[in-house]
Amino acid sequence: MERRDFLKISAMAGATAALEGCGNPDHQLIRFVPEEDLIPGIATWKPSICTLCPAGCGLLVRVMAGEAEVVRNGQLGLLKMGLAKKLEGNPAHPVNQGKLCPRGQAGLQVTYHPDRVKGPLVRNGQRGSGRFREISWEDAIKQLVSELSLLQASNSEGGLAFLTAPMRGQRKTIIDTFTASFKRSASVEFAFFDDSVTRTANAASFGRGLPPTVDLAQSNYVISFGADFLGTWNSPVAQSLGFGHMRKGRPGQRGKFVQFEPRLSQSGASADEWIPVEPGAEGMLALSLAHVIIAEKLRLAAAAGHAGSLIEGWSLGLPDYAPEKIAEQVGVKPETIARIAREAAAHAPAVALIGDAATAHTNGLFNALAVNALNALLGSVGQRGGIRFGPTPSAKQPAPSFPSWASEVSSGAAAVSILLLYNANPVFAAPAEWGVRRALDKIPFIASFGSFIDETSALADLILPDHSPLESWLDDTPVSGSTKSVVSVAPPAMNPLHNTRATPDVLLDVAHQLGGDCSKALPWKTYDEAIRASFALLYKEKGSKTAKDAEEFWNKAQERGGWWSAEESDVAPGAGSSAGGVVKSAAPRFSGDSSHYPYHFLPFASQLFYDGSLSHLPWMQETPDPLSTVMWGSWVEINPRTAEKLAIQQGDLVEVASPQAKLRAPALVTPGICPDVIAMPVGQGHENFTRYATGRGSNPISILSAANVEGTGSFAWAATRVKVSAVGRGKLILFGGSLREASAELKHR
Amino acid sequence: MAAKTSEQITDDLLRPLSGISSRYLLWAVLLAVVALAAFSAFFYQVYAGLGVSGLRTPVFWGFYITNFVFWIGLSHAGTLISAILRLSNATWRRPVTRCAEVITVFALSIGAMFPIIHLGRPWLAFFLFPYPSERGIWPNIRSPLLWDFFAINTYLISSVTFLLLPMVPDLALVRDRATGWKKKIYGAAALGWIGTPKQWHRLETAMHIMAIAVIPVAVSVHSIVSWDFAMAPVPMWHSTIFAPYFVTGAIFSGIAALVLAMALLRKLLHLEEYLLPIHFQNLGKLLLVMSLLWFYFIFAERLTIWYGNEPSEMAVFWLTQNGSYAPLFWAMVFCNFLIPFPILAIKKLRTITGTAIASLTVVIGMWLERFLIIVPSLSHKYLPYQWGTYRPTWVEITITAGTFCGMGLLYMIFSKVVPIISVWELKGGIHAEPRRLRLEAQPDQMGAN
Amino acid sequence: MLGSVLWGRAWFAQATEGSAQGQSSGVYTPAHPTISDAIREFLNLRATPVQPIAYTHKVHLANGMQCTDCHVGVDQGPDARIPSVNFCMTCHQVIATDKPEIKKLAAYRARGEDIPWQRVYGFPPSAHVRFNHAPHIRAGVDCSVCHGDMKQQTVAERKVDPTMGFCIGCHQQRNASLDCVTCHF
Amino acid sequence: MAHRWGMAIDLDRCTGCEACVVACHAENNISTVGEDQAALSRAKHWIRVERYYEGEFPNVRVKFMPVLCQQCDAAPCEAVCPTYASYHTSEGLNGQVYNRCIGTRYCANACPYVVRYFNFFNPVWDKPLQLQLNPDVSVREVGVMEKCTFCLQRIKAREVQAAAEKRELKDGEVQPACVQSCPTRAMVFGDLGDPESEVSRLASSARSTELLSELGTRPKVNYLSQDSWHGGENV
Repeated sequence: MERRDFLKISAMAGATAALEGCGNPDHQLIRFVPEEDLIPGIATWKPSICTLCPAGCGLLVRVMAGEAEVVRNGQLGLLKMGLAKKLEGNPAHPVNQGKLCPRGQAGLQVTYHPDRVKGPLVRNGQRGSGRFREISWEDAIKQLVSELSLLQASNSEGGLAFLTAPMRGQRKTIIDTFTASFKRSASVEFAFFDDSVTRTANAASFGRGLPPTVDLAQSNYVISFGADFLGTWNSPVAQSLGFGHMRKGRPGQRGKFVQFEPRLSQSGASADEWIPVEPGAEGMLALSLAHVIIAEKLRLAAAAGHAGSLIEGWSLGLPDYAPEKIAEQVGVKPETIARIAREAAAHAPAVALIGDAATAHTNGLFNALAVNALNALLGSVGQRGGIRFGPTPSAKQPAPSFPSWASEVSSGAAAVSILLLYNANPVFAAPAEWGVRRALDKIPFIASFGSFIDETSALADLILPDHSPLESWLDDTPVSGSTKSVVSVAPPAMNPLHNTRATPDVLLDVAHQLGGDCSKALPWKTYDEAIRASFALLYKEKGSKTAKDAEEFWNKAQERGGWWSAEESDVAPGAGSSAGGVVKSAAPRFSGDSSHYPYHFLPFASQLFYDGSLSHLPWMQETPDPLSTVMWGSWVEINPRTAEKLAIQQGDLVEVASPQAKLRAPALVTPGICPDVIAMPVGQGHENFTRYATGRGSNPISILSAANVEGTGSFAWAATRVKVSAVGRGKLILFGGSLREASAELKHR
Repeated sequence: MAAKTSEQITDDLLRPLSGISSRYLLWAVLLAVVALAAFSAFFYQVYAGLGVSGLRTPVFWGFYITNFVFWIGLSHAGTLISAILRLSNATWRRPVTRCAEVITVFALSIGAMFPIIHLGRPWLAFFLFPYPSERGIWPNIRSPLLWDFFAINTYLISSVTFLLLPMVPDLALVRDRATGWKKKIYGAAALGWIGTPKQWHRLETAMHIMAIAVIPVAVSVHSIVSWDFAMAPVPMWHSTIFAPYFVTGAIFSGIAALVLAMALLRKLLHLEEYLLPIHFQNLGKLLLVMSLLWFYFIFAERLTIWYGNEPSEMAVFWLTQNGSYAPLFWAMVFCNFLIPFPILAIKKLRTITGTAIASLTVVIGMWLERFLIIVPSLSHKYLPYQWGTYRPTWVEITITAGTFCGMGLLYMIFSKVVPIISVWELKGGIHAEPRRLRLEAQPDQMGAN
Repeated sequence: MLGSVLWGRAWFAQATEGSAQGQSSGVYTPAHPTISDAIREFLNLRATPVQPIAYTHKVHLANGMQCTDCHVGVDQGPDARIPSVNFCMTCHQVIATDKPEIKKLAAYRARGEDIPWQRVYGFPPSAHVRFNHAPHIRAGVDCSVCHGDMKQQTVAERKVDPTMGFCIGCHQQRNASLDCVTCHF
Repeated sequence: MAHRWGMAIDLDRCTGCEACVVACHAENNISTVGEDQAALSRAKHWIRVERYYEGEFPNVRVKFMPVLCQQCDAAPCEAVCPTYASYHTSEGLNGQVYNRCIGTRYCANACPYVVRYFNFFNPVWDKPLQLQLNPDVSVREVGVMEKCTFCLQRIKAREVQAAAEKRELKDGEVQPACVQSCPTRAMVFGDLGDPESEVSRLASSARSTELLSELGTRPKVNYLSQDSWHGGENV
């Protein structure tokens, strides 16, 4: 629909409205009595928490009085209420210290999104037909309760499954306890970009099953293996803060940043040296660096301790990883490897990071362990300027892992009678081979708590929409990004716009209606009561210094947006388990043989859409991607040489075919990618995700073949090979006019 | 033609005023329809927003400003030329002057519309008028657009006067022959002209003063138009050569338009005996000179840019030389030089048809020139990240077409109400330039004339 | 193109909250809903607002109430608060409950509705004026300068027309800033 | 005391994350134009992060450069505006008075930085997205030019507040949305008139450059050039 069409419509539609409502009160929307007498034009700042990615940044919400069209008991009217106008980082919060990333900034549009589910819905027609009918909360909850009590009563095979995005804090506690109170139940977490490989590796190497908190600010030399730590990986805002400080925060001292990766990521773009490396060879490269350091006696092999001992041949100085031996496989010049190794050793504190694609190959765990060992060798583990671990206790792996759960259900090995769905969208973000769709079809009853109808929740029989984060109580315990112990909490920043309810409250309500163990296990009446209880405990443990009693402690926490320790309280890493035994060098395996499928296919996290859960926000759609400057669409990145070979021009529509499936997207010819690699951002290609994302671009996940990272349950999403061919002219909307400062036109003259 | 008596001349030249042929009507309607479409397109643009045009970041000026410069350029046909010819007493000018002056008035009015058409909020155009208001805000005199505002208005007023003054005796002539309501109207328009020596004398002096006064005005107008561009720090705009370059281009296109108009009138109004090959010959020579002058200017401009090799300017330079705008650029060079030059230079080819063809290409070429001055520079400013392009939409194209048809229509109508060739001047020409002598000698005769 | 009927409509397409309020369509746009709205705003013609209740400033002020008792925040920020029905009822629970206008008031409250007061002052959005009460009050500008003597008014009337000339005049007298962006941004 | 507001942007810190861009949209009521208009390059980003590749594979380096209105002291946009819609404010900013703007777009042509954006259509928000609109900032209508204002509404608010409290503004008290959000602290905003302010300090540093300084527009945004690693010990 074009702008001017919009215009006409609004002009016409508005005409009637205005003709009625001219200066005469009788013909206007009624106004409801406001809950509070707000003073217009004066802003108040309320703390909140960003829930859009696992980083868990603290927010300050600018709230001002405004008039909203709302429906109250069936009638449309105007209500004067506090409205969130702007999100800022919470300056007091240890993770993001008052700063915020673009995704966080756009959080506002989640609350005001025109396509939010505005009240409870029940399926009305075929499952997946997308036809729903509005019902009252009472009926909705009654239906859910009856389904659940039936399940409790019956002795059938079927159980309860609660499928969520990764959760933390009391939200998780409530969900897990709720689920656990049913026999044959499982609470499953799903996220396309999960950190379980990192967790597993860190558990093995350092006995800390957590993503690391990287102390970039203090570091003098940063080597990143594929981790887009300034964009989306781990805790990007905290890491960006550290990065800025490393670069220019210390007068007279500027750290160096080297990025090894096959495709120039947004972080790689900020590197002092971007060094392309063969996909999956990151581990070997890390060990090669270690080899040089040990061989040249810059560090003792023993210094790596347990982390080193996990690597085969470590004590012998990794003879197989001499630069000249592996240079071919890795695709990096031996002298470069040696130079980087020497520089890193010479400029302590030096730190190595690994993440994203590097841990998403079949040998991802090996890569991670190798980099851990390198870190240990550089003596940066648990040290200033190195990788450190927050005080949060290592979370036990959520069992079962999603892929295995999905395959069990689809194969019928495990029967599920009721699925509760919360903010997870595996139908979009899981490879076809997992048969998620089949699994869901097998499940007789699905209830979703999501705020939006997406590919997965479209399959639900019942939708009980949650408040938006700004409308509800929030609590969170960030696992990385700060070496302090942090417990965030925030009361609602504004009243709900629509007829929604906070999911934890709904669960508690349901639990109490069900009675029995379920009710006993969940003593609290409301979610905030649960949070408050957790803070009472926290006060006993840690808070007694900062507040005179639990009450004050709780109130203070609400005002500040949480409680955090004054001093650093990171936990020194210990020796991890040797359960995995010594790991041998593992080469990555790829689906599709290189003769038919000559190119590696590398999906990557979009700076704006993350894993696709944010592609429904107009701000994210219209903000140009940092590197490609693409707006409102997806693209395929191709090296100029490759493009020339395949006769592909910038903007051509190309077909990318994997052994599993094929997709089409416009080509973007860019120098920042290996000639044998084809890269594509995750996030677009939604079949059903609000007016802004539906049918826009294409979804790289749809052509990935299912492979697991060996030794873990998580998905090796970088292990697919593809072939590429031009099929016509594509629609590539670029904000940037020219890629080059000195234009090509001027160059060759 | 010397054979013709003053009566015959009058008959011939007033013939077009009587009776309207069906062919005439057909054409009039045709042109009117297109002009109307253009008006609709403009109202639609006002309704929906300027976005219905093809303008975009960073090309904020396109067809509209091109047309503006083009039409203002054409307007230099008349007043300037006829003024110069009057002052230089070129006798062959006599049948030409009025056609020329009419072009000026109409082209100028059309051109002056475009700055308003291209506004984002045309209904606020009155902000440009220096009127006292409680706000105590006046227009910004530093802005070349304001200079335009004053220059164009001055030029319009003076060229209208310049057109009307010498029309008076002819209107009187028509009045004397007309009857009924026509007589009344022409009577009013004739301002009670009865041709007394005093009146003749007044007319002559007035024309002399106007002729002298109008030349600097005309020159200033197109210099100022050029400064709309030259004053902005845009690659290949910010140039000292622009003012004379634009004035030259203006006269160039002006003469071309004049030749075209004359050729058409000659055919359509059967003025073969009055618009003679000699006139086309002479205008052709003038056109040839301007063509050479134009080529000299563009060569000088391009050479200095290329030699200076300033990166941001070179980006635009190459864009037009062999980039995406090259086809247009070379088309322009053909139209403005390579085609007209031989036609006009070789005497055998400098026929009526020849000059007409040459003029047509020049008019097209000069439109392209305006476009190529404006768009490529804007699309490739200093920061490559913001480089862009431009495609006109049907709205701009319709409005552009509309103005051309509007011009034609106005001209047709004019030629039906006023003798397109100045009768009394032509008569003055029958006896080789005796009038002024006789004015002093026997004024009464002249009056009787 | 929608045809000649529609061209006129957005002839002066300028911003107006009016189009936002009560606009049944799914979009918010500053475009004028009707041509007449556009022209009226262009010519600065305003319909005199019809107030739902004949509230009398005269009486309240006579009873010794201050402006800021109801219009809280006028000395703190840009806008003055127009109190909600609840606020009025704090007194009129008991005072003058028998009066017809007060009955209306009570009725609103009973229906759970707020009083749909109509705007009297304020600038059209297309004027892009960001007026801020607080600094004016701090500068000791009396309310009556712009609002007339409320002691004499029942429902508020547009006693003075706050045109730009009116503002400028005062700013010049008190040599306050004459910079455009003091008010327009 | 009139302030001389200015900005310093450290290109060695900037990672091109686009946080400033979205923050600006949220703060300044900048409408999204949608796919079709974006394709016609009519998207409005008061601040944009320009990205330039240097070198060919495998020796690629990328330069990020946030570009916003440079608030020039000798601004080409101001002279050419026939109605004073674009003019120099008492605090040296390039003011844009929407109600004076008749849409000649001359200012946008004259601006060498192409940081002025035009409302080709009336902006449109799908309800209830408009509830987010910032009441402190005008909603610009069709035919009006708009651009970065250094978050004038924030400056005004602070100045009014300071005046009320009868005190001077502190350095760093005023922060435009982009500066406030910048995760690497690459942007610093302050009073160039005050030699003590951090922005003045940075502006006078050896790395400080002006964008297109050869044009003599005297911008008030200073870019601290991208640095490179000289073995760790460098200033």
